[in-house]
Amino acid sequence: MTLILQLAINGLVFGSLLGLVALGLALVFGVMRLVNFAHGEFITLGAYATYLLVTTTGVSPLWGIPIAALLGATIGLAVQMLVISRLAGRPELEALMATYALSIVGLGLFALAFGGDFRTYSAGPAGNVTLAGVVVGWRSITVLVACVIVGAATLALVSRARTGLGFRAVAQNREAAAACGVNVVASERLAFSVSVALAAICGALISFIGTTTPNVGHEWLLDGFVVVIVGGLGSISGALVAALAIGLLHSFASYFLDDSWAQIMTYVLLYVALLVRPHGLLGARSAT
Amino acid sequence: MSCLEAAGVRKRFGGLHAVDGVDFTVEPGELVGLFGPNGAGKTTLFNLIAGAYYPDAGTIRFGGDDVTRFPAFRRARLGIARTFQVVRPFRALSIMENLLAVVASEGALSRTPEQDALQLLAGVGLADRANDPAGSLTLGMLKRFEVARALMVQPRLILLDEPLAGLTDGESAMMLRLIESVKVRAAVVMVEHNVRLALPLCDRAVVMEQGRVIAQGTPAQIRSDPAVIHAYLGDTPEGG
Amino acid sequence: MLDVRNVAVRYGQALAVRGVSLRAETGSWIAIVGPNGAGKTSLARAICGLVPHQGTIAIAGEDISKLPAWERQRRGIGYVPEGRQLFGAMSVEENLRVGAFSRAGAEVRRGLDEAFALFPRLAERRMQAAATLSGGEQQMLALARALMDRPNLLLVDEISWGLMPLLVAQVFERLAALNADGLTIVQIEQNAHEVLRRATHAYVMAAGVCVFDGPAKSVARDPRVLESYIG
Amino acid sequence: MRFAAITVAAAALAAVMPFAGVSVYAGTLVYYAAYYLVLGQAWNMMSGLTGYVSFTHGALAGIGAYTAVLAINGGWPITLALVAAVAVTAFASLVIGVTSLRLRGTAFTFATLFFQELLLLGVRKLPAAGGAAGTTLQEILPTSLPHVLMVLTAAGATIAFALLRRSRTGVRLLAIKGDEDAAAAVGIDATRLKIGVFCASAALCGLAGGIHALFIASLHPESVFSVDTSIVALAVPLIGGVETALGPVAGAILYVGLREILQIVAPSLHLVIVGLLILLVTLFLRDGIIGAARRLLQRRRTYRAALETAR
Amino acid sequence: RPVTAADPIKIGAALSLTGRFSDSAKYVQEGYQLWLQEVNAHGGINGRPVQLITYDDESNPDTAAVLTERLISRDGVVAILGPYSSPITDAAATVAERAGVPMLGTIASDSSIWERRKLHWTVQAFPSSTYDHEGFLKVIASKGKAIKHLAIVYEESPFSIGAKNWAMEEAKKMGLSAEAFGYAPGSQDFSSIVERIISSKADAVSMGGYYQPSIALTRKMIERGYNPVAYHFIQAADGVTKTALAGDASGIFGRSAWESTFTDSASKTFTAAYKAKFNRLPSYHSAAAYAAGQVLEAAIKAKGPDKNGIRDFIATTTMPTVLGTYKLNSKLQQEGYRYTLTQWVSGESKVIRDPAQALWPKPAWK
Ligand SMILES: Nc1ncnc2c1ncn2[C@@H]1O[C@H](COP(=O)(O)OP(=O)(O)OP(=O)(O)O)[C@@H](O)[C@H]1O
Ligand SMILES: Nc1ncnc2c1ncn2[C@@H]1O[C@H](COP(=O)(O)OP(=O)(O)OP(=O)(O)O)[C@@H](O)[C@H]1O
Ligand SMILES: [Mg+2]
Ligand SMILES: [Mg+2]
Repeated sequence: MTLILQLAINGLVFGSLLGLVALGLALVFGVMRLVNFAHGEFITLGAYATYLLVTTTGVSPLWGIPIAALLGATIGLAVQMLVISRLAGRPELEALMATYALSIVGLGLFALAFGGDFRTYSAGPAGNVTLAGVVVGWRSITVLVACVIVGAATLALVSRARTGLGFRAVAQNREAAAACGVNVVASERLAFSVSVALAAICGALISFIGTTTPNVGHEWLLDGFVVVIVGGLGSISGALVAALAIGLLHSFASYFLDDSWAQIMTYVLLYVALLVRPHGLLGARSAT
Repeated sequence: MSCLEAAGVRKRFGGLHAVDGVDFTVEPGELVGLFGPNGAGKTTLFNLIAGAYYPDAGTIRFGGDDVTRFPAFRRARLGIARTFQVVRPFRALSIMENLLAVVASEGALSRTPEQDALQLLAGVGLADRANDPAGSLTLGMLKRFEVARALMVQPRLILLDEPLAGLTDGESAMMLRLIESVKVRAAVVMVEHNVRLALPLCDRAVVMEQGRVIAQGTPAQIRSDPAVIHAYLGDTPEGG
Repeated sequence: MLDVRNVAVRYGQALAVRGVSLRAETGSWIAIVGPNGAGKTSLARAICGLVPHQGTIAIAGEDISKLPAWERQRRGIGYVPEGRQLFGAMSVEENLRVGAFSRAGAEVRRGLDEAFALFPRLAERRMQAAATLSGGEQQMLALARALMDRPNLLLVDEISWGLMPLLVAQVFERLAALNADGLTIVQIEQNAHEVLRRATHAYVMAAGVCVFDGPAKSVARDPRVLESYIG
Repeated sequence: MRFAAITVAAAALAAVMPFAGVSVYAGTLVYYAAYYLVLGQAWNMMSGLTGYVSFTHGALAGIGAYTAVLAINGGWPITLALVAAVAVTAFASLVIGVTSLRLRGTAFTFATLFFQELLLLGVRKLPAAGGAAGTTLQEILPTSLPHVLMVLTAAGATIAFALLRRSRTGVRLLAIKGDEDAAAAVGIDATRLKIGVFCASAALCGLAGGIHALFIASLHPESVFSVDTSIVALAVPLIGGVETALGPVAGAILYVGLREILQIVAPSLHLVIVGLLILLVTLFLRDGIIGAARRLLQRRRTYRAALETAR
Repeated sequence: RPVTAADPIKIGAALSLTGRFSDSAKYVQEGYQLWLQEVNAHGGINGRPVQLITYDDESNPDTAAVLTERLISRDGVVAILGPYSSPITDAAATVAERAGVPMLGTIASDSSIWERRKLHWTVQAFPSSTYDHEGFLKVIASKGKAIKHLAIVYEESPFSIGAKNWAMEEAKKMGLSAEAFGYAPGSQDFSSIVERIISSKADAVSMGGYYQPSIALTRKMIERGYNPVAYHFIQAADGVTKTALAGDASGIFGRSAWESTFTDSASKTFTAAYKAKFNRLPSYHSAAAYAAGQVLEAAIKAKGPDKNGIRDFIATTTMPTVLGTYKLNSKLQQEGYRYTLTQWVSGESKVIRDPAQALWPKPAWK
């Protein structure tokens, strides 16, 4: 029983981080029908920002969360205005390619600025607590709490009737939305920069529990996509539920099988799920 | 043998019976008008005949063959062509390529598809736009284009969903002449809300309401049918 | 109310509208008629700011030609676009709510009630995705959505398209009632007879220019115009 | 016709390079351009025409490569091994095609991306294919064989694409890209066409992969099934111009050439520059380099014509 | 034009200066630079200066193949100093074998490359990763009965699998019950592996994967409050360990090809020279690069810039280098160089020559 609980908690921690990655992806897809391949690089951005903050000023890595969010929002806004805004109404492939190119540029810039070195620090909450035989580290708790707060804040933003409604209208038909008085440009800017801020927050948390390299974000991206697909493209609540489900699945499967079989299983399940329910496990409901 | 025989077809969407047990036959060379209020199930019936949906019940026979479970493209190849109420051109292709993409119905293969296409385009007054991308045409033009594309199939049955929508009276007259000329080769079913212009042309009119056929007969019978006047026409000059 | 001066629209090389001027006094009902490809829709889109254009457009004396589409909408323009342009995956009700995007809660509710009163059919289909509505139902929704924001100026592009005769009559009645309440209407319509009977003033467009304008009654009676542009 | 003649001539020229005393290095560059051209052309055939964006063309080439190496190590003659590579890859594409081509848009793209990942994970667990360690051709063959084969395949693929694009089948594929339901309504069997063209495209990838295995000789799952190759397959036509036969040619030459030049001129910045370039092309040259060149030519022609009439 | 004494002898290297392996590649490059500077300062080899041409292979095997071809056929190098990682070494080896150019696998620890096919021109010039766990097993042996269950964590990559196989075999000989736990490359979450290790009742853990997962695994163990009696991860000697784990690094074993704290005279000279040039302590990558240079230098000195001669020399010679004794077996795998055991003690990574002196057991996590 303790083991089950322990695995469940572990799964939740991993799943919550995954959920945050997916949340940003789903947000941008939901508003702009844009698959953002550069999302991983924005994660990396947050990780390096936090690393630099902690190692140069010596403050707690928790400060990295708001700082990374701010930096992400700003850079996200700039990227939206310079690049993403030009992709509106373009075929999916072109948008895909443009964000992929952005990702290559980002990868190159990080490599140039930091080399391939691992960057890491040891500051931050340490130790653990034991509850009913289940051991949870303070770092994990921090990640979990941060994810829940940030996730809830984002959900509150998009489920606020007007913002969310405007987002969805823009996603469906930009022109008609504009003709209905929705400020299309502002909606898209808001969505993109919030999404990048989310990615940067993820990065801050990842730097805190792992190490930072130029492609740390890249490695989370594919898992993020898995979650977004299972949750139903663009469905935010779907992504969150899927993230937790996959986190738990992964935790249990890699305990009872092994790590790589757990991964194979996740992908096979995903492939089958995609074929059976192309709109995602929960997405079908939101489509009608 | 009838050209088309739909017997007892039904289609539900959730709790809604969009088509609720319709019997519908079309004889070769006949022009049938299909009328009815908005949401009566006319387009849905077209979708069932053309194969975009499969019916929940009932059978559809075309030229004597049971095509109820045939996918849309096979029905097209057998000779059922259609236009869409909301136009659906291949926007990136030129008008000519749009027509060349068509797979003509079996046994109607032409050796000179380009010439056939040009002829059809001339028929709907679009010959001069043959090389423009479909996306640059106005909605009205696209309505006409869709008729040409459907004819390119060399159909034996053609389903026209609101062919006159968006046309001026002059343009409508031209379109109706074209439809009359098609009758020689294929049976025509036409959904139209412009009763004033469309009804006089029909050999027979069928009126649907809430998924059912409520009246059918000659144009004159329909025009004076009280149920039709009540449900559909009203006493407007438009209807009269 | 609306003052359009010398508006031109081009798509790539092609000029779709070549300098059209048009005036609509408050409370008037303007008809724009003309054959396919005349540039009517392009003109309407230019007025709404949905397509880049030259020339000036003023609403209630204010020049709005540099404003983006949503700002123009907030100056009181309601638009029923050609081809409906609904939010396909959203429900009927959500479509209406977007129509009242800049309105507060109570007003939205009142708007919904009015929309459903005008088109009871939509009330029955309240939760259905707009893309799956029948053609006529979509047209109703497009009109209802444009009215949600209580515009001062209503631009309608081919409203009778797809509506059954009974409803066309109803819609014209409704427009007439709104017009009587002071709503300015600019209506593009191929189906010229009804609109020319109702409108105060008519413009006839062909090949991107305005070839004729005058009181609607006189257009309706001018055999030359009818013959060459309307048929 | 003229197009085919020029292609054949260019290919012949490129094919004799190893025997004409041209430096091996230059030959290698031509070889890689040809390899990327085949992949790009295969992608163009499938995704360029139907609009179903595939992220798995690199993995398809990987399947071909693995098949060829395992067959040759198993004592098969090279020709048979290449035939096997084509057959196995085509079969794999049938599996992907039949299962995932009913998905539309982004869902299909992701299905291919995940398929690629699944393949990587699977091959790592497959002892017969060498598992995580990969597999190696026991004998190192001279480069002339893969060089000639690859150049010929590239020329064949280009001509095949040009023919396909001009045929009514090509127009029908483009119609599927435009509107699949409307395509069905005019008698186009979308499912069969899609699977057919995907299969043909995969067969090309399989052949290219098989030939490339002769060239590189050693296969490691991480690199063979890395998404990078799939990206090259898609970037090449995208840079040059999708939907055209010449686009991938321009794209492949530019891609390989630019990479080499940047390696020398800006070794640490070249990744950034390649990324920026792709970005600029997608943002500002929507129909790729060939499209832009055509427009330029067109404009000059109209200008000239205007001058003529003015006179 | 006949070759003159002023013409440099050209040597090539394709390194992963960008991409996944760029961190190590930078140190390798510095090792080469130091060696090159010293050689040329002494008047080159046999009176001719040496020129080193370096390209960036982006950590991509296809790029590495093209670049190796460029080095050989355009730049005309007589020998190649090898790239990083097995896939890339393999790809470059194919080109070198075809052209008949000798290549030293400077930093190629994965000996399976020489297992899979017969290579003639490429040799392994780095300790084989097969022996990654050797030092740790020796400590366990010397500490007697303290350890009963050993957990070996490995990445499903060839080098790590090879090392695991060797260690499992060895542990069996020692009478230990050992269990292996694999993870897929790129794995992000190690909590389940830690749970499995705990359930297996292991008292010693040896992690044979790359650096980043090692830190992730260690952090999970700390969080979970799981304290094995002894803990080893192969890259622990690296200074980053201290930044990442701070006080928790105490007692963690590592294994190293070379350390700047080595006190033999060759190492001392090298360390001093490196410090003078780059103003910081060298890593094992730099030492390995320098050692490869030493071997190549000896080969050219003995045989001149002749490819066949160089290849025969490097394949058969036994010679001292900064890494230790260079010696190959008949498959051209490295047999001479061996890893040294290290351990973090009071904030420093110490070389443990005598297992009896190791800090034992590992202090509990703080
Ligand atoms: N996919 C669907 N899901 C749910 N309801 C649908 C779907 N398609 C059609 N309907 C409903 O079925 C009814 C019949 O629709 P249909 O399109 O056949 O009407 P119609 O007779 O063509 O009307 P119109 O003249 O307005 O075009 C409508 O009320 C419509 O809302
Ligand atoms: N997106 C576009 N790209 C290129 N040309 C276009 C585009 N939209 C419209 N046009 C062209 O502009 C001209 C005017 O089009 P517009 O839609 O304004 O006409 P309209 O009067 O509304 O016609 P209809 O009565 O058919 O709706 C037409 O010749 C059309 O082909
Ligand atoms: Mg209909
Ligand atoms: Mg129009």
